[in-house]
Formats: sequence, structure tokens, C-alpha cells
Amino acid sequence: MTAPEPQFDDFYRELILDHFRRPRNRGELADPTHRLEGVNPVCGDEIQLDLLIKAGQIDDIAFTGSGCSISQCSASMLTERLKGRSVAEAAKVLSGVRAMLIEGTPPGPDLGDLESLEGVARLPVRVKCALLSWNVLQDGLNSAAGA
Amino acid sequence: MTAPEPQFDDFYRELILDHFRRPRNRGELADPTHRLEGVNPVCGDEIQLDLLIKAGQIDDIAFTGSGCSISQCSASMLTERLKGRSVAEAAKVLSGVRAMLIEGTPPGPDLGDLESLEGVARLPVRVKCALLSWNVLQDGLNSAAGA
Amino acid sequence: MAHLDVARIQHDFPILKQEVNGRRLVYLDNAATTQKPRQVIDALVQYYETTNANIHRGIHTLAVRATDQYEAVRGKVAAHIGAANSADVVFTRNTTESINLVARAWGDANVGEGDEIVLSLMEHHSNIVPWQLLARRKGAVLRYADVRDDGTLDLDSLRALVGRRTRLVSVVHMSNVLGTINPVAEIAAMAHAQGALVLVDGAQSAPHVPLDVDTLGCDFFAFSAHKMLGPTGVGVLWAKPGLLETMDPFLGGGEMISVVKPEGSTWAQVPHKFEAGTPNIADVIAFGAALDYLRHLGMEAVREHEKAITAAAIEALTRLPGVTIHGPRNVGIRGGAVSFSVDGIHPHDVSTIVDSYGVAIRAGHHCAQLLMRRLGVPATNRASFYIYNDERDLQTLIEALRQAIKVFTHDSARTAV
Amino acid sequence: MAHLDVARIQHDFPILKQEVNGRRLVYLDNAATTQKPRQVIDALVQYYETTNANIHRGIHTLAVRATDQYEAVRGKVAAHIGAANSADVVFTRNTTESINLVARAWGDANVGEGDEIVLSLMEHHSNIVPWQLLARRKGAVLRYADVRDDGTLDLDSLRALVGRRTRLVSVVHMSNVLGTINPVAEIAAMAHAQGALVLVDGAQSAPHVPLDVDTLGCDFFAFSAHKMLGPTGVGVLWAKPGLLETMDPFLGGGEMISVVKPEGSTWAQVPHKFEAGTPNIADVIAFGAALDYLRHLGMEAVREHEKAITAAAIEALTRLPGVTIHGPRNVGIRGGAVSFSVDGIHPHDVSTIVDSYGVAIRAGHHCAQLLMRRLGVPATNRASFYIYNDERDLQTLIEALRQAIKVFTHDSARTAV
Ligand SMILES: Cc1ncc(COP(=O)(O)O)c(C=O)c1O
Ligand SMILES: Cc1ncc(COP(=O)(O)O)c(C=O)c1O
Repeated sequence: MTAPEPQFDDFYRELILDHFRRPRNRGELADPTHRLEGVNPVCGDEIQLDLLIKAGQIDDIAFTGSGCSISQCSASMLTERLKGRSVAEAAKVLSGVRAMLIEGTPPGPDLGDLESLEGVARLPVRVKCALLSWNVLQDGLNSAAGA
Repeated sequence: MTAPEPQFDDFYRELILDHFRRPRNRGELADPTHRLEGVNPVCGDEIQLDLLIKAGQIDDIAFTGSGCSISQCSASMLTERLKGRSVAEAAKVLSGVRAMLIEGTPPGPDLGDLESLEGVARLPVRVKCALLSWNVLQDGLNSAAGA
Repeated sequence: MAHLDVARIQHDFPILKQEVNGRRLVYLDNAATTQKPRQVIDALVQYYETTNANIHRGIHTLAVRATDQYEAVRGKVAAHIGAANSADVVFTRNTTESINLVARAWGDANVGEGDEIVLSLMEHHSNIVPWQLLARRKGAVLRYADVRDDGTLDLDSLRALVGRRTRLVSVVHMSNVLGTINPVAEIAAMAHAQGALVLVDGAQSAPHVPLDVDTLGCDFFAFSAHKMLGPTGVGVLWAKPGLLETMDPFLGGGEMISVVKPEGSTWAQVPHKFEAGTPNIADVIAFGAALDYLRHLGMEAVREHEKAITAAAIEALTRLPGVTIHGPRNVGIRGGAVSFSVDGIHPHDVSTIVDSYGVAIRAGHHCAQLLMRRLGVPATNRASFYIYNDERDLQTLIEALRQAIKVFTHDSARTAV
Repeated sequence: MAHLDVARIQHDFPILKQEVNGRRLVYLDNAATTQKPRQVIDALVQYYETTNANIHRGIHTLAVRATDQYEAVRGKVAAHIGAANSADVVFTRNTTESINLVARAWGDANVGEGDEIVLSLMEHHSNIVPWQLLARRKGAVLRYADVRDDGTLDLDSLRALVGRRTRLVSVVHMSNVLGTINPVAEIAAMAHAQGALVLVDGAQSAPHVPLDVDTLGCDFFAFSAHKMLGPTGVGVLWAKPGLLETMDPFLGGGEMISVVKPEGSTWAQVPHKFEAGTPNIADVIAFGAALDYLRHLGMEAVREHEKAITAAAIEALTRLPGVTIHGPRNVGIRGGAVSFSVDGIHPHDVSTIVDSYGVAIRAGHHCAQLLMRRLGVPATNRASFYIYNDERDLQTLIEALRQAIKVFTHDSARTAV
């Protein structure tokens, strides 16, 4: 075939070879301070996020769920990036991810590996998959702030 | 103007100069054997037809009504053509008029002056105006046959 | 009439280049439906040749492209009527369906036995029959505000009807027969003071005047794409922010659901909750091109152009023998739908004769039988103007009307050709 | 696959000449909506450039021409489904609206408290939600016939549900997920024996198989133009002769009335009674061109072509590692919508990857959540074929699927470009 190499293969390969096959922090916490769920009714993706927040710090974090590779990898990356970080930092990362996925803002240095999600912004119809766990996190941060 | 002469002027002129200005048998009969009404709800044309039928013969006939020139002229022509004729002949003329207006069949000799309605067949949207009084007549013939 | 470059506009409308009955087409039936510019026709062709796919559910490139283009038009609609949120814009088939949607999805839940709905005698059947059906379902009562002899709405009669039992006042913004523009903001204030909602039938205003739903103060605003350069098959219902959320669904099916279970379902977010099944995707997208076209001209300029040609039409018609105009003469309070009667000539005859001169006007009750009865006429003639009509069109109309009058009034007709 | 001259057909579809993501477009999402031939696009352009006018009421030349063209399509629709009278054909927006029309205009008057409506678990949401809404309004009960593991309708389970209280059996003719063609005539006999009416959702059959509503024996038949080469925004509801006359109106407004008085109105003859407001005139007329196109090909030939390509697809898919097909394998009892799952790869991922190879398939619940639950899957992939698809399209699909599987299963991926 002389046609150009399909552009999304790489994106998938990068994501999948890593987080899809070896999800980080997959499971449930024994004593979470926050347990939150999110469903994307349109495509059926589901995420459950457990948080152990103490003194403004995310001491532990874990997720379970089912759905497409993008929703599951995004959740895995989320946990990896935020474990042990402060709630304030989580909020900053969250808004950086949103800006990258929704507005197409180039990822800042604080996103770290999350920048590999940037490719999803080119797939508008899949953005909601990538955002699912982040929206769940938002609920968690809100209720942590309220508590 | 160099454009061709509009074709419907003539049609209108022929009809109007005669029946529209001097409608025949306009009015009501003192003692009709049949009085029938028809309305075209779409355009509001109305016709009332009075018939005096004795021994299979239309001894007298008259109409009143309101509406466009085509419906009123057609009614006037109807009365002129059928006054004093047999019910059987009326039925024949009726089907001749219908064929001419609906199927575009060229008028036979028994239509007489009614052939001047032929132009209406070129105005499909006005055919129902021309047919109104004939449909009322049909009701009359039906009830005469039933009586 | 220097508000629009009409010659250039005419150039954009392929249909205007054709002859009808051997004459130049003079299209003056714009209140029924308008012609479409090249830009709109091209948008349809472009869509079907490069994009066509079903929307909202698909992941493939065409589906994403079609969804984006479709959804973008909501924003253009919102901008056209001064609405803040495109999520308050529902696409329907036409004004009629928009009003029926409200009658079912809002009316069935909010109008009960003995409740009242206030309309006017100048309403189009589409703003009468849905309420008659609702009234029959619910035992509600309809009240009709009167129309004054000068063709304006009788506000006193309206005020007298709006009371405690009134749930809705539904009025036309611009009459399709009289041209009258109703003082909607004032009516809305009256209705809201009694706790009633207000629906505005904008079928004739959305194409012709600058709009701002906030200023109008209405709760629902309904109109049709086909009367404003857009394709047939697209209507709009706009509702005040928050209102759609409180309403039951209208049609059930694909696209409007969230979760379907055997015993019942939950609904998608508005506006999708009200768009069941595959929408009229191509025509919504082409409607976007129509809105672009109007925005480019500017609705202020459109309005000024129509005021000028309507004033000229009223003056010219008034000078013809036996012609009576129905509706206000002051173009400050009316649009370009001009109804008139000609003494001794039925409107159908007028229409047939002017048609033979290439002039398309409408004759009939214009889906306003209550108004016809109020005016005491079986039907009227109506010439209605739009952005591509000019003085020459008006002159052709007047000349054709002169011929019609001549045929009917002079024994000394010219000999047959 | 010699039943159709596919190369020549492809030539008629402008969109197929385009590239998507740098690849030849392979459009396999035909169950969602089909592409449109030049003839249909031309009919739209032709209409807007030479005819466009509002119908039924106008006397001028364009209005008469538009009305004639619009009404002529009713006859073509009747011919396509073997119906005797074009007056039994109502134009709607889509299948969804057709079914909602029956639910309101027939259902509200004929279904009461405790009455039952029998559906199946393979119904599209458009043939579920309208009945859920009706059931809620009237206190009626819905019953769902089961689907067998092989993807066919469980007729025994259906038979057990149809009884004295059944008012309506509403089933899909051909499943948009499984491809299954249901034995509608047998089901209709069952229903009629209990005095129930039968609605057939023909959204997937009207485009793909020769039809004869008499043989099917149903009372209502609903389908969409956009799934059979026609434009978006046109649906059809056919009803058995005499049935529409007994039904209440659905939407109220212009065109559907006879006489409007303040206190109530009388209705126009059918089918006009059910077409309130300005219809989607242009698209109905263009749908006529789509029906002409199909008639020209012959529905028997269309069916044979699809049987051949579907058989080839099922065979090729079955040979791919980890692929499971949902639905019957015998093309004698199924159409060309082929759903499948790929082990370990979510359908959305499959769809995104094959899309990058220019292949448009659908992934999701296909508006059939009850069926997804019955199949025990969150979603499926679906490739669906039509007259312009050929072996090469199938090969491209299979190749793209191979790549998707490779990406997800081999660590040893090719290095990034
Ligand atoms: C079986 C079936 N029924 C109903 C529908 C609904 O059709 P539409 O969206 O055109 O109303 C579809 C298509 O999506 C379908 O496949
Ligand atoms: C004032 C008014 N309301 C409603 C309608 C109905 O519009 P549609 O036929 O597009 O539903 C019309 C146009 O016919 C109209 O002029």
C-alpha cells in the first residue's frame, strides 16, 4: 500500500503497550476516604475511583472499571500521576488535562506522561472517554473540599 | 413586451364575457324536487343546485352560489345545457365533462358549449372549481335514482 | 431601496433566471416559502458529496464531521435570534411541529381542566389547531383576542382575556396575512404578570426582522427554515433557558435516550431529548448556509429593504381601481406580506391571471380561516416580498393586476389571439 | 456478486470518490444511513433551481408543479412496498416519527389500562420508547419476546405473550444489529388471531428486500428514506386501507384541516390529515429519485447482491482470530448488517482504528440497549453493506481489522513512523 501510514496506530500503540496491558493502581482501596463512580451512558464506559485523602494529600488512589482502552488507560495514567500528590496539585493537573483535551491547549510540563493523551484531542468523539476518570476525580475533589 | 401573449386571458375572456356577466338560471326554484349543496372547503366556493325532475326529465333547474368565476360559470353552463333534458342525457353529459376535465379527453359533440371549459384542464389546480357544480349534480342524480 | 444590492442578490438565486409561462418569473409568494440561494443548494450538494453520515453515535470520520457541522448550526440559530445558549435550540420539521411539541410536551403537563389558552383571531392554523387538540385532551378553554379593523391586534381585548386561569398566551409575531407586527414584549409582560407563559409564532418574523428573544420576553419562539432561504424540512423551537429541562419528551426513539430498560428509560440532555430518530441532518446543515447568508446581508438591511418595497407596493396597489388592502398601511408596524382584494374578482381568478404573466402570488385563506371570517372575505390575494424582489417585480405585478381587472371589467376585450 | 453492476453503481456515488484519512473511503455504515447517488442529489438541485414552492394551496405555476411532483412520490412509495393506494402513504420525518404517530394517533385511542403491547428484545429504541411513553400515559403493559442465542426471534416466547389483552404487536422486520429477518407474516397471523394489530418496523427491510405489505399482512409499516439512498428528513408510515381514516390527527396545523372554527376544526382527507404544516417537499421529491434508482436496479437483484457479500463477510470475519459474530449465519434469513465482537478490544477502539484505514463501521449499542443486555455485551462492531459495496471493500475491512488486532495483541509492534 502506498497510502500514508494511518496516524492513530501510533497513538494507540503508545497508550496500549503500556497502560492497557499493565494498568497502574487497578483495584480497590481497603479504606478509601472517597469512592466515586462515573458512567458514560453513551458508550457504556465505567470507572470507579478510590481516594485516600489525608491533610490535603492523596495518600493512595486506585481504580476499577470497564470500557474502551482510552477510558481505562486514562484512568491508569491519572492514578499514576496523582498518587502521593497534593489535592491542590491534582486540581492543577485536572485543569491542564481538560484544557488539552477540550480546547487543544498544548500540554504543560506538569502533565508529565499524560501528554501522551494529547492524541485523543484529534479524535473529538473519543474525548469523553479520556475525560471520564477526570470527571470522576473532579467529583472527588469537590467532596474532599466540602468535607 | 415581446413575451408571448398569456394563454389564459382568452380562456377567461370567453367564459367571463358570457356566463360570468350574464349567468343563466341563477336563483332558486319555487318547488324543486331536489335541492343540493356543495362546498369546496379548500377555496370556499359554494353552489346550491335546484332541480325539478319529473318522469326522468329535468323540467327546471337553477343555481345560486359564490366563489370564483370558474365555479360560477361552470354552474351557469350546466343549467343551460341540461334544462329540459332527460336524466339519462344529464348523466352522459356529466361523464363527458368529467372525462374532459380530469382525464383531458377531448370534448365530444354532446358537450356543446361546455367545450369552452376545456381550457380549465390546463389549470389542474382549478379543475375542482369547474367540477363543483357537476359533483352536486351527481348527488342530485343519485338521489333522483334512489327516489 | 439601496439597503441591499438586489441585483447581486438575484444573481445568487438560480430559480429567478427561469421563465414561467414564457415570462420572467416574479416570485411574490415568499410568505409561503422563499427561494434558495446558490450557497444553500451548494451546501446540500457539498454535504451529500463529502460528509453524509448519521450523527451523534458514530466514531468514524464522516460521522464526526457530520455531527460537528450539524451541531454548529444550533449556534448560528441562537445568534440569529439573540439567544444565549445553543442548547435551548431544538430542530423540528417546521413551525407547526415546534408548536405541537410545546402543546404536547409542555401543554399536557401544565394545562388542565378549565385552564385557558389565549390566542388571537389573526393566528395561522398552526397556532390554533394544536391548542384545540390540547383543549380537547385536557378540557381547557381557548380564548381569541380580536383584530381591529385596521389590521392590528386589539390589545385591550387581549388584556381582558388574560387572567388567573390563563396558562399560555400564544401569538403570531408578524401576521402572514396582514403583515402586522404585534407588540410581543408588551403581550409577554401582560401574560407574565398573570403567571402565564408566552409562545411567539415567529414563522414570518424570523426571516424578515432583527430578533432578540430576550427583548421579546417570550418563553417559546418557533419558526421555519424554508421561509428564510433554508431548505424544506427544518423548523426551530427555542425555549427560555431551563424550560426544556422541565418538559416531558415529545417523540420517543433513538438519540433522545440515555438508558433504555424494558420497563422504562431515561432521557438524553436537552436539546437531544427532543430530537428523536435521525434528524434532517443535511437540511439543518444547509440551513446554516442560509443563516450565514442573512447574517452577511444584515437583518437591519433586510428589514429596511422590505419596508421600502412594501411601502411602494401599498401605494401602487391603492392606486389600482377596486383594490382594498387588508392590514396596516404604516410600514413601521408591518412586514412585507400584503393582502388585498379586488372588487368583483375572486382571488383565485386573480392568481390564475397574474400567473400567466409569470407572477407568483398566493390566493386563498392563507391558513387563517378565523381571520378571513373576521375580515368578512372568503379569501384574499397576497403578494409577499423578500430580499430579491425589486421595483421591477412590483411593476410587473401591478401590470398583471391591471390586465386581470381589464379582463373582468371591460366588455370590449381585445380579440382572441 | 454478479447481480448488480457494482462498478457502475459506485460511479453514481460522488462521495465514494473521496479519500478519508488519506485512504479510499470504504463506507460500511449503511444500516445507520446510506450514501446518495448523483440522481438524488441532482433531483434536489433541480427542485430548488426550477420548482421550489409551497404545495397544496397555491394556484401559481410553481406551486402546481411542486404539488404534482410531491404527490407523485406517494405512488412510488406505494409501488415499492406493494401497497394498493397511495392515499395510505403518510410522509413523516423518519421511522421514529412514523412509530410515534401510531403510538399517539392510534394508541391513545385504542390502548387502555392493562392492555398489552408486545415487542421483542431485538427492537430499536424507536420501536420501544414510543410504547413506553404510551404505556405510561395509559397504564398499559409492555411485553418483550425473547431472542434466541442464534440471533433469531424466539417465536414460542412471542406466541406465549400474545393474548386477549394484546392490542398491538410491534416488531422489527430486519434487525439493525443481528441482520435477522423476522417471519412477519406468521407473527401477523398470531396477532390477528387475538384481535391485535401489527406494526412492522421496516427501517432495515425497505432498503434491502423486495416488499409486499399484503403478503406481510401487517397493519402499519414504517421506514426512512435516508437508509435507502434518499435524503435525510423523510420517513414513511403506511397503514392498511381504511385504518388511517379511523385515527385521530397527530399534529395539528396548516394543510391537515378542512374547516377551522374557533371552537374546533374538521380534518382534511387522509393522508393530508397527518401531514401538518409545510412538509419536507424537496426531500420527498428527491426520495422519488431514490425509489426510481432502486426500481431500476430491481429489489431482487439488490437482495441477491447483499446475500453474496454478507456470506463472504461472515466467512472472512469468522476466520479472524477472536472475532465472534452476533446473529444468524444463514444469509437466507438475514440481511447485510453484520455485528461482531473482537476479543479484548472494545468496539470503540476497533472503530477508531479501522477508521484510520478509511473504513467506516459503527460501534456502540446501535440504539438497541435491550439487545446488548441480552447478548451480554456493552456494545458491538457493525459492518453493514449496500449496493455499492464490493469484495474490495470487504478486503479492506478485513485488513484493517487485522491491524487493529495486531495493535492490541502484539508487543512487537512496528516502530513509530
Ligand atoms: C430497525 C430500525 N428501526 C428504526 C430506526 C430508526 O430510524 P430513524 O432514525 O430514521 O427514525 C432504525 C435506524 O436507525 C433502525 O435500524
Ligand atoms: C405565521 C405563520 N405561522 C405558522 C406557519 C406554519 O409554518 P410551517 O408550514 O413551516 O409549519 C406559517 C407559514 O405557513 C406562518 O406564516
